[in-house]
Amino acid sequence: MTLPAPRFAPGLRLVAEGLAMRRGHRHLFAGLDLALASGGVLRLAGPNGSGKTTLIRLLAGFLKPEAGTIRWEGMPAEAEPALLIHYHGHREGLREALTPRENLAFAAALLGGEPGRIAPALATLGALPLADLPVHVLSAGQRRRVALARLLVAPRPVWLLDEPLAALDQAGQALIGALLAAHRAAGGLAVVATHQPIAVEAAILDLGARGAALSGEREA
Amino acid sequence: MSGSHAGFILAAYGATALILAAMIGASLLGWRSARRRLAALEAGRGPAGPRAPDLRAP
Amino acid sequence: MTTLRAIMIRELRLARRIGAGAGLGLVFFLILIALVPFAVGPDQKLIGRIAPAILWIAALLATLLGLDRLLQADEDEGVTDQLLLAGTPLPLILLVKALAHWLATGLPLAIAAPMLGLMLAIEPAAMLPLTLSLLVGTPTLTLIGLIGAALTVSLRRGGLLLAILVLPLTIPTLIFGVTIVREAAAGRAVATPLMLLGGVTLLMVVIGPVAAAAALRLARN
Amino acid sequence: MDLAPPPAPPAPAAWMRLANPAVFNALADRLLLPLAVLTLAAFAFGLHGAFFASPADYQQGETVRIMYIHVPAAWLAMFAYAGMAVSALGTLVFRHPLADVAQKAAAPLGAGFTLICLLTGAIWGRPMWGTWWEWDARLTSVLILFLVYLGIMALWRAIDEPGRAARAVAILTLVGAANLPIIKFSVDWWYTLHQPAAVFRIDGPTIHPSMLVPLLVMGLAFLLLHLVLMLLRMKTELALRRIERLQIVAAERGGAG
Repeated sequence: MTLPAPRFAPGLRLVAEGLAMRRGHRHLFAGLDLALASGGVLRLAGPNGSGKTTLIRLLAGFLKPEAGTIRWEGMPAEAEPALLIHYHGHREGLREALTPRENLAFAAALLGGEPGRIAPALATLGALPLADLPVHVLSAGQRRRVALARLLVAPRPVWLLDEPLAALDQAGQALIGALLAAHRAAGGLAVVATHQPIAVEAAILDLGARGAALSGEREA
Repeated sequence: MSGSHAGFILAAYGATALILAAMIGASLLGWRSARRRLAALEAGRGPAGPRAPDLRAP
Repeated sequence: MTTLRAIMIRELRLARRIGAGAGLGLVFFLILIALVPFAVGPDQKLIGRIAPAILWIAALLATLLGLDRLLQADEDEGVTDQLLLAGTPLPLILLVKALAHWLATGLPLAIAAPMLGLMLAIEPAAMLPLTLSLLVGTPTLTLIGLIGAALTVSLRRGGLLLAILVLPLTIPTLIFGVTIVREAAAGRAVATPLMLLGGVTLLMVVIGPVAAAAALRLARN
Repeated sequence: MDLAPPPAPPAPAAWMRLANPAVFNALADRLLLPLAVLTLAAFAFGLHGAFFASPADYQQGETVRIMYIHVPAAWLAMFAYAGMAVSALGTLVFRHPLADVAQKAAAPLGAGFTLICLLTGAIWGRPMWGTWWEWDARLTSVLILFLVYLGIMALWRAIDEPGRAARAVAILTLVGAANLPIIKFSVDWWYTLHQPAAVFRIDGPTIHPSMLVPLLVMGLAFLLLHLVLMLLRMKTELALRRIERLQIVAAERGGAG
């Protein structure tokens, strides 16, 4: 049961310029630029509430920025950004009444994966024994692994991961590093929001520091 | 038995037989499926399927 | 196409697993109908006259009942985000979800209506038109409800608000639906109201999912 | 300080020993077959009596034979509910796990018997009333009992955690039990209010002795069938709970913490 590694088009680039976003009356960030090309991994650092989740959801296209633009360069012809993106958030996107196998079969149909990749993906995440148990009996860590298996079931070049290490033990966290390394090697790119270090070499964008500097400027 | 009366009796006993059959059938099916799932889980094979080697993506 | 089929399979599987949803609409329909004679009295003639209205209002409220479950569970467990990343346009996905919901609520109501019509002393001539009107009309209730559910998905206790948003929009369907049954009971032709009812439904097949998709995208932040 | 060993705990009352599923399953397995045979015998004897060994009614003619299933179904509808109410007490007061299981097993059966009572009542009344449904006081009360059963079954399916579901349903069942007499009275009062003229009542003249024996035997047959299905459904319910526990164990054993 091997998992054939995906190959992604190398020319893909994410370019964001002058992004600004507010939550209520508080400025989360403004004038934020970032660029990430195939093979790149960017870690968003910063305390809770510094806008990591909001930025990830902006890049995923779920939210519209108040100012600034998000561009995807080098995209295959007819594709649109949403088809390139895997989003992994706090809520795992798994229905509790279904089993991991059923949830991933649905994800495969929804996001263009192959059912054949479900078992090897679960095995890679060390969750194959859980395949046919209802998700509501699984622990938080086990659900996290099943949700992460979705990344492997439907190969997509862009991974937007929001706190993927939450609820994972040491072995799990090392596994995330390995998956990100493999993804990068296959020519994919990833933005990972986490306040713990990840076991892969990545550029760092510290929203915490930016936010302090930002509010500092306005008051000065 | 006069014609119309027989019709009503047949309808009443038919409906009763149908509902009783449904109750008995549902109970039996429920028991059979529970027994099968229980046997699978207890045999350790479990619906989780055979254990597979943990393969890292290359 | 496979995505839509996978969505339908998942919806039906979920409806079977989470038992509360499936038969609930029908039980609510039955209870509403059983209540009327206690208020009105066991007088067959009077009940027979108001039966069409009772049946349709009961169908409307029964459909409303299951609506908040339509999108809420997916939203709470983060599945909606994944739907936005799917290859298939969101309105189509929502149309399939509405169809699955209709199969669990609208269809059983239409099938059970004649038997319950017996309890309300409805004219035998109006039995078939009653079922027909419900078959054609209840999809609209679900589709309008879909919009209401999408608008209130991020609210904690959206159920009541959903009813208030949806009910006024269902008035045309109610008028045409009841007219069909009353005309049939009086032995007159039902073609015109039936056409109008079908027209409204077809209109909502387009407007419902598109508006609901927009509302769901809005509810992302 | 008295070092004498504590007195051996008194042998647990029979009821408590049944709490252990293994004990119950063993007992159920022993009882199921004989009870099933008895049920078949009772039905055979009862139906024979109902159709061949009892007279037609001078007024209704043959349709009175519907009584032999309508009345036992009404008895069982109430017997099942009474059983559920007792189990509800067992769940809330004694926290007896078997009471939870008995409650859940009985609900659909009770609903089934009530539905039989409703349909046979409507069919039986058809020749007299001229309509398939008449809001007769007795039949309407049975309808309400049916709705209460549906509510109980819906509540069972709505709460997935077995322990919590059993306690919630127990409360609903006891509230229902308290309300059913009130409902019965108010429906009778409602019916007589609108229908001063004495309409032909469904239970007809006092039951002729030769009809009584088949009726009682049919009642026994329904009761035996109820007991057989109860045992079967309780075994199923115990198995389902064990499956849930094994799934949790399998999840823990599955590692990947």
